[in-house]
Amino acid sequence: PQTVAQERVEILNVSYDPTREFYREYNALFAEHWLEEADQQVNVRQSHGGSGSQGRAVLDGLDADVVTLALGYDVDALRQRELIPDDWQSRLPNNSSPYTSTIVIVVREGNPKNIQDWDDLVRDDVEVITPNPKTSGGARWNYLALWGYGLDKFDGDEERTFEFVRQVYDNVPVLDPAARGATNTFVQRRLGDAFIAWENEAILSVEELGRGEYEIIVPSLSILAEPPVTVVDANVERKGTREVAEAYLEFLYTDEAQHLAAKHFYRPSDPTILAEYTDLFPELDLFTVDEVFESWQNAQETHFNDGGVFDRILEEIN
Amino acid sequence: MSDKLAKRVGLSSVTVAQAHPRQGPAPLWRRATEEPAWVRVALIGTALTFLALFLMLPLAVVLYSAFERGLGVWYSAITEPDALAAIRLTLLVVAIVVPLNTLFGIAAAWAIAKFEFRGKPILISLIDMPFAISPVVVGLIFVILFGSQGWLGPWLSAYDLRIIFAVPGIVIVIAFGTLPFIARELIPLMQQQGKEEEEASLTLGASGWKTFWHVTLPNIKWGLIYGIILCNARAMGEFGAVAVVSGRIRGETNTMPLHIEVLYNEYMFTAAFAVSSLLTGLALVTIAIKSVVEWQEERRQKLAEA
Amino acid sequence: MAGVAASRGRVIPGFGLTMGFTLLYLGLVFLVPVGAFLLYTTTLSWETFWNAVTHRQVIASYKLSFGSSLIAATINLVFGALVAWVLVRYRFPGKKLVDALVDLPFALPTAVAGIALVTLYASTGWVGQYLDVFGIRVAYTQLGVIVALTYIGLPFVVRTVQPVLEDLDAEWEEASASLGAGRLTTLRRVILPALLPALLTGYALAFARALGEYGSVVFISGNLPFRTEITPLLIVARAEQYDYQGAAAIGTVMLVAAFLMLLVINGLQWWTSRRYG
Amino acid sequence: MSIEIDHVNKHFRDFIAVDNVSLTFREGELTALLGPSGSGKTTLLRIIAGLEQPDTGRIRFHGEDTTELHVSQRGVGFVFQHYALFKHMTVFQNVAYGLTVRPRRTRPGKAEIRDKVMRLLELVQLDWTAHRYPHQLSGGQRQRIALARALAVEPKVLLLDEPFGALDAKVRAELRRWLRRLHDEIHVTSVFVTHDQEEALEVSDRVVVMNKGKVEQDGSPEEVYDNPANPFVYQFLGNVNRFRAGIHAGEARIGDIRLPAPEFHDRRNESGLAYVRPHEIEVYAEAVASDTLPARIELISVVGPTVRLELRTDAADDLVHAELPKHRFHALGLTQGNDAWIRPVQSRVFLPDSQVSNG
Amino acid sequence: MSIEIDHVNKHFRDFIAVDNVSLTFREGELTALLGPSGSGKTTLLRIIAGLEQPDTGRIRFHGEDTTELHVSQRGVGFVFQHYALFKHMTVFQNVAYGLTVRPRRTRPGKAEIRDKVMRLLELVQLDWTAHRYPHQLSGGQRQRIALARALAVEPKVLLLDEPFGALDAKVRAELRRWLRRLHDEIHVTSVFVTHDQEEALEVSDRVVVMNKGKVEQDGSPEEVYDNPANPFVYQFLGNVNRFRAGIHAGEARIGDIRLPAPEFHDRRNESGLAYVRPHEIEVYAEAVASDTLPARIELISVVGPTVRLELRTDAADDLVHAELPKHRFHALGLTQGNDAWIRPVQSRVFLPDSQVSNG
Ligand SMILES: Nc1ncnc2c1ncn2[C@@H]1O[C@H](COP(=O)(O)OP(=O)(O)OP(=O)(O)O)[C@@H](O)[C@H]1O
Ligand SMILES: Nc1ncnc2c1ncn2[C@@H]1O[C@H](COP(=O)(O)OP(=O)(O)OP(=O)(O)O)[C@@H](O)[C@H]1O
Ligand SMILES: [Mg+2]
Ligand SMILES: [Mg+2]
Repeated sequence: PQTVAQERVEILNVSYDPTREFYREYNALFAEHWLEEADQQVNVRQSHGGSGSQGRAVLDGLDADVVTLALGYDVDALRQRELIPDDWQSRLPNNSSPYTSTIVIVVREGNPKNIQDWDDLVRDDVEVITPNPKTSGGARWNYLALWGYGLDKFDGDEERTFEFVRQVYDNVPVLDPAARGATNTFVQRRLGDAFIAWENEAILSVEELGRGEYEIIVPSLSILAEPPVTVVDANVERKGTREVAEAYLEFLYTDEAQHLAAKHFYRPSDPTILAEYTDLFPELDLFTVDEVFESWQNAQETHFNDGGVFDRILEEIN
Repeated sequence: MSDKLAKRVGLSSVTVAQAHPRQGPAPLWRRATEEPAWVRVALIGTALTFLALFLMLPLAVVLYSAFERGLGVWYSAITEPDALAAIRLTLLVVAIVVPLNTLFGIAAAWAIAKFEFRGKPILISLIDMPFAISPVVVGLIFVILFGSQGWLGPWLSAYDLRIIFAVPGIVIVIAFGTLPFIARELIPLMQQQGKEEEEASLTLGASGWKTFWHVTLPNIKWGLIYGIILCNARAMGEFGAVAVVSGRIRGETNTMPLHIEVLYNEYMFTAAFAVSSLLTGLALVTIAIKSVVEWQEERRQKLAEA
Repeated sequence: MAGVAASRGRVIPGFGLTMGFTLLYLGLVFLVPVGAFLLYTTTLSWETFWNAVTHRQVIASYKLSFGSSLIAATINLVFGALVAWVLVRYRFPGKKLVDALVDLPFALPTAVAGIALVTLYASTGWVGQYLDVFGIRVAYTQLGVIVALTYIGLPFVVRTVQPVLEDLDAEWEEASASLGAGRLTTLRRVILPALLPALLTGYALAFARALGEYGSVVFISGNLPFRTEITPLLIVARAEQYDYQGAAAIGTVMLVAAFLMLLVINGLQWWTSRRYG
Repeated sequence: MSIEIDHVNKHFRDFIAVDNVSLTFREGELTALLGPSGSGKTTLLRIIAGLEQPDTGRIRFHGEDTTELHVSQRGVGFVFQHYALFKHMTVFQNVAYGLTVRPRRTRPGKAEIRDKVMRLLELVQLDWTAHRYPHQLSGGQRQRIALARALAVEPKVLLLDEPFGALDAKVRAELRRWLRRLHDEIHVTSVFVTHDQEEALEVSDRVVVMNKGKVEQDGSPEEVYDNPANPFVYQFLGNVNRFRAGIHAGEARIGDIRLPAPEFHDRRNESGLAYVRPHEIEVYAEAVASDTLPARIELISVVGPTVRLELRTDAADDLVHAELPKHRFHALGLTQGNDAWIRPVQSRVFLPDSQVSNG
Repeated sequence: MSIEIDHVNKHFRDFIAVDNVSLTFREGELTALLGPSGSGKTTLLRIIAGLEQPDTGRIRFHGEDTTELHVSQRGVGFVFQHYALFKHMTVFQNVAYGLTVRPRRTRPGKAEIRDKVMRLLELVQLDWTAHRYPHQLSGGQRQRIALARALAVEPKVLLLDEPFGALDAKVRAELRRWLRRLHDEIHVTSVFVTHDQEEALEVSDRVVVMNKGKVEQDGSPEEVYDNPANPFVYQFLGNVNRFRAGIHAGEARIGDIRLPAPEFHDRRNESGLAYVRPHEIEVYAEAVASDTLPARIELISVVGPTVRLELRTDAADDLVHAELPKHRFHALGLTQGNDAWIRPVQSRVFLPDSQVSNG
């Protein structure tokens, strides 16, 4: 018989849409761990939504103990409001990203349009599905992957890169507000020939939604998506939950949790564990945001803010 | 018509004859308020086609998709803990909002129908307004007001009061969105009924409360029920505004429409439609009750005329 | 409302109580928040406000939103009037059921409606696949937006016209017929003018509701900026980007548009009742 | 244009509204359709207009069968009880309506319509209201506009459904005289419905009394008043007293009073009911003659120049109403509660089987 | 219980509905408030009941100031024009209502209420309708139930707003006699509003004539009819003819006709208007005397026992209406269009400055 817990503690993890399945299992795992370690029952409440709107909700007072969002920019917004310290990203290993992913292309069975790499997405006969980078965090990774590939291909020529990305977005018939909506558009509505997605989403949709109906095309070069996690200091201070919240995030880096991430198709940040899943996660050249765009702040300001590059692309298309 | 008038009115008898030309065989008699049969059939056909495309097919989609994989799947979808939590929350919100809006509707209708005061049209217009405001804007309004960066945010957090991302926020946006329903139903009804019966009750020595209970309430009963039903349905189905202020905490601040979106985004389409079918079922029950209500009313009317 | 102060000796009791509660509730739930919101907008500089609401993309979304809402409301005007007419004037099997179903868009959550509509009208959908044969694409085009807006606005016209039509005295039509008018002439010159105030109200309500609709539209519109992106979605997008000022500015435009719409209807109604008694 | 109604029947569900009615309305006459509520007057009028279809029977206008003709082709002017003026049109537009809706080739020119409408408005003495809307007019004025509108299309037949039903007593009395004069001027065949016997008697050339869907009597106002065909008509045309009477050899006997009843000259010792109008009863303060009936004054009311009495007597089951000029009554010196003697001076006798129904 | 109205004023926005009215209604009397539409009758009645608050002035019941008393405390019975019966209650429940809503300590027991209600229903002769709903009754029956309901609380004062306004002429005539008898039985101070002068004259002990918010005259029915205070009252109480008249030394002269006008005995050679009722005009087929006025018969209508004539004569601006019994008219042998001679036998003269307004 188990020891009766002395206290109960609740924490709220505000996350983004595709991590639902992963955190459901992880929360159970952590609760077990915490009971053993601290003799305390922990109840992790989950909130999922678009990464941006989740970040906004925390800013507006959703009392998250930890946030596990899709991109550093959304977390960084909390810093600007002094909910977390400036050095938040260095508090945990690997830029505070316990798991990573990358951006790949999903095509229909047999790859009828013969899409091999990003280049093929500019072809006139290809319809591309990707969500709107303005509203979807995931979509910003998609965009940055394209941009990084362009820079690489055109040797840093911004003009030609712009033209390349513009051509891709010109092939987009539907710009869903969120990543999951885009998946539904591609899968349920059978719209588009190529679907730009996170690797974990891509594998999931191939596995869950139509085994054998889709294929994943791994491009030659892509971006290393690093969804960051952090404790929301202002909230844990107020609620007195810092201890458990920090433990919650640290536990993400344990072997157990890393395996669980892989099970949900996220690339474990621990290279040795990642190596165990090579058939699931093929090797490819990856660049990070900081490498190409200096920082998320910078990428956001240049590309996604009002009047940024993406707005120019939209204006040129129309 | 006599020549005398024809002269006075100034038309020759030739035009008089032309006024009602009769050519060919006499047409079949038709009621003055009726169209020829083929027009009737065409109009009914057009209307039904339109309704089929816009009303019945969506309904069919929801029901079909909900039961596509059998009753078992449907049942487990709606008894899954998160779904149950969403249902509970929705019921809780409705249990708060509907009585409040009912009180408001009755009070507003009473004040407007039984009294004269300046600015009455303005008040009626104001009550109409929430109909026209985008749910998204409603959500935004409350975030700006109660969010921690909002005007009342610091004050609220100083007292550790949670409004948005908690049940009160959901209650308030739904109350906002469904504010006019009952009032709109009652105001014209009570205006039309006037105040004679109330005055009669007062002359007979009854107090205000007794007058309300014994005279007014029975008279507005059916309109009130219909208003409550519609308000209830709208409150349960509100999505846009709730999405902005709910915080989407699983099992806690997800109402049924939000839960449906969650399920849909988790690729659990059947489950999403199963929960939708509950709301649809509610809509259908609503409609059934409303029909009964109207039928009752009609019968009363008939009896009254008899 | 200066006249609210209770004048001496109202005979029916409860004015203070009911008016007090009405104003309190209306104030708490509606007036104060909306007032605060408008006040918030006034804290923006004129330039910020003007730039936010005249951004090219926003203008494009106005065109789509107002245009589609107008078209949808117009469709509802025509078909809603037709449905009301058929429901009031004719007898056919299933009439009660059809009548009851008209309220469905009020009751069904908008998101569910959006999903159901896209299931129907996507080019792989129940209806869409047949339309696709003729090259008509509904989902992810402006047509899709119009379909969704038509769906949600349908009850307004039907439910405002229906009671008026029911109350419309047969004597007017009979008078018209006895004066030699044909059915079409009677419709045009007697029935339509009598229905006009109700039609206008229904039209305006359907329009105002369509303008603000979000839940059902995002599923069926392609959400492409400049092309199929509605204004409420832009408001959401602005908010997601932590740009509350922009969101509030556009929101204010929508709010004012809706208010104006209601003002116009009430004005028109006041005018017609003045004129025709 | 004469109107012939030939064995017309009409029922609503299981209710017979018009029961085998045959009537002829003569050219240029003003006929009143008189009857209690629900007697089928409106239904009959609407059948003539073509607003209802008879179940069986024919309608002929000037000999020509119009039963199947649509209302818009019949050329009838119909004036509705509640006027049915078009609210959104001015008075001018209302009156002009029938002309402006004609097909182009028979439609008069603008100026012609204008002239004609203005002349009609003058006819009803309301030309100064041309630019008003109906709601700006009084009830009586609306009624006259409705009439002008009906006349604008030069109908062959004018049908009026309780034309003054919705008006005040005073306006009503004025308008009905006005209608009479108007009719004398334009002489179009007219039928009007009323349930007010005074109106029917005062205005019309001819009165048709209906009850329960049937025609009870059809004749000139005087004929109908003086020689009611049956107790129903008698009672319907005014206040009436019923005395128990013995019938014997052409005489009715109420107590010792003998009144002539020549139509019963061959009856002996039967019992019947004598119908007597209030003003046909003489009242005495003393038993001036042997053949007066003793009575007791229960109520006196002075209504302008007339005094109305209610008296109780053994010869009648109900209170007896008597009416006499005020000066005559004052000469009698009677007050409430006094004994008095009464004598019917005239009566109409019916056998009990033709009893008055509760119309 | 007497009712005293003391300098009461009431306006709605800028419209003066009741204009400085002072009146006393005496204990046990049945008073009629008579006046044209909009003259403020209903408003005055509602002020008495406490349903409206006067702007200034006091209301006293039996000397006690009740102006500030709430309607539910005044103990008045109010009968509304459209009855205002509670639709969802049976007749029994309607009548019992006033008793069942009393606070517990003064509320009679169930059985007592039952008895009382049934007695009242018997009084209005409708005990057999106890379990019906109002919509199952005819208008006249509803009216009587409304009365029973008002009486159930044993009001000190009974107020009736056009109690018969919504009824058929026939039912109306019956009910008003019934009301008179009922009042004689229960003798509660009663005020009823009407705009029908016949109703006022026939039913009431006293008539108050109102116009434009003011009391024009206040007196017994005969007083008001025989001695109208001014042209308005004269005209309002019945059809009237106006002749141009010269006034000289207590006489009015219409042509050569001299009629007494003693109230003007000190006037010389002034001109005025002589008001004459139709039945006060004698009609001759020949100029039997020198002082008859020549006229022309424009319209004859026979209404039951009476004949109404419209005549044109130089002595009056409008058509002159005359009324005479049918047998007298027939004896004259006149027909439409004939010349005739008329003579007013009685008149009331007013100076032109007290002209009849267009009431
Ligand atoms: N459309 C209808 N459907 C069913 N019953 C009807 C209809 N029209 C008339 N009736 C019935 O037919 C009977 C005669 O009606 P009608 O209107 O002709 O009477 P009326 O003599 O004009 O009475 P009133 O004086 O009340 O107008 C009434 O009992 C009425 O209820
Ligand atoms: N609540 C009110 N608001 C404004 N004006 C009113 C109100 N009640 C009555 N009036 C006005 O006061 C005047 C007198 O009205 P009142 O109802 O007393 O007349 P009335 O003599 O009863 O007339 P009727 O015979 O038409 O019932 C009318 O001109 C009416 O328009
Ligand atoms: Mg009728
Ligand atoms: Mg009144």
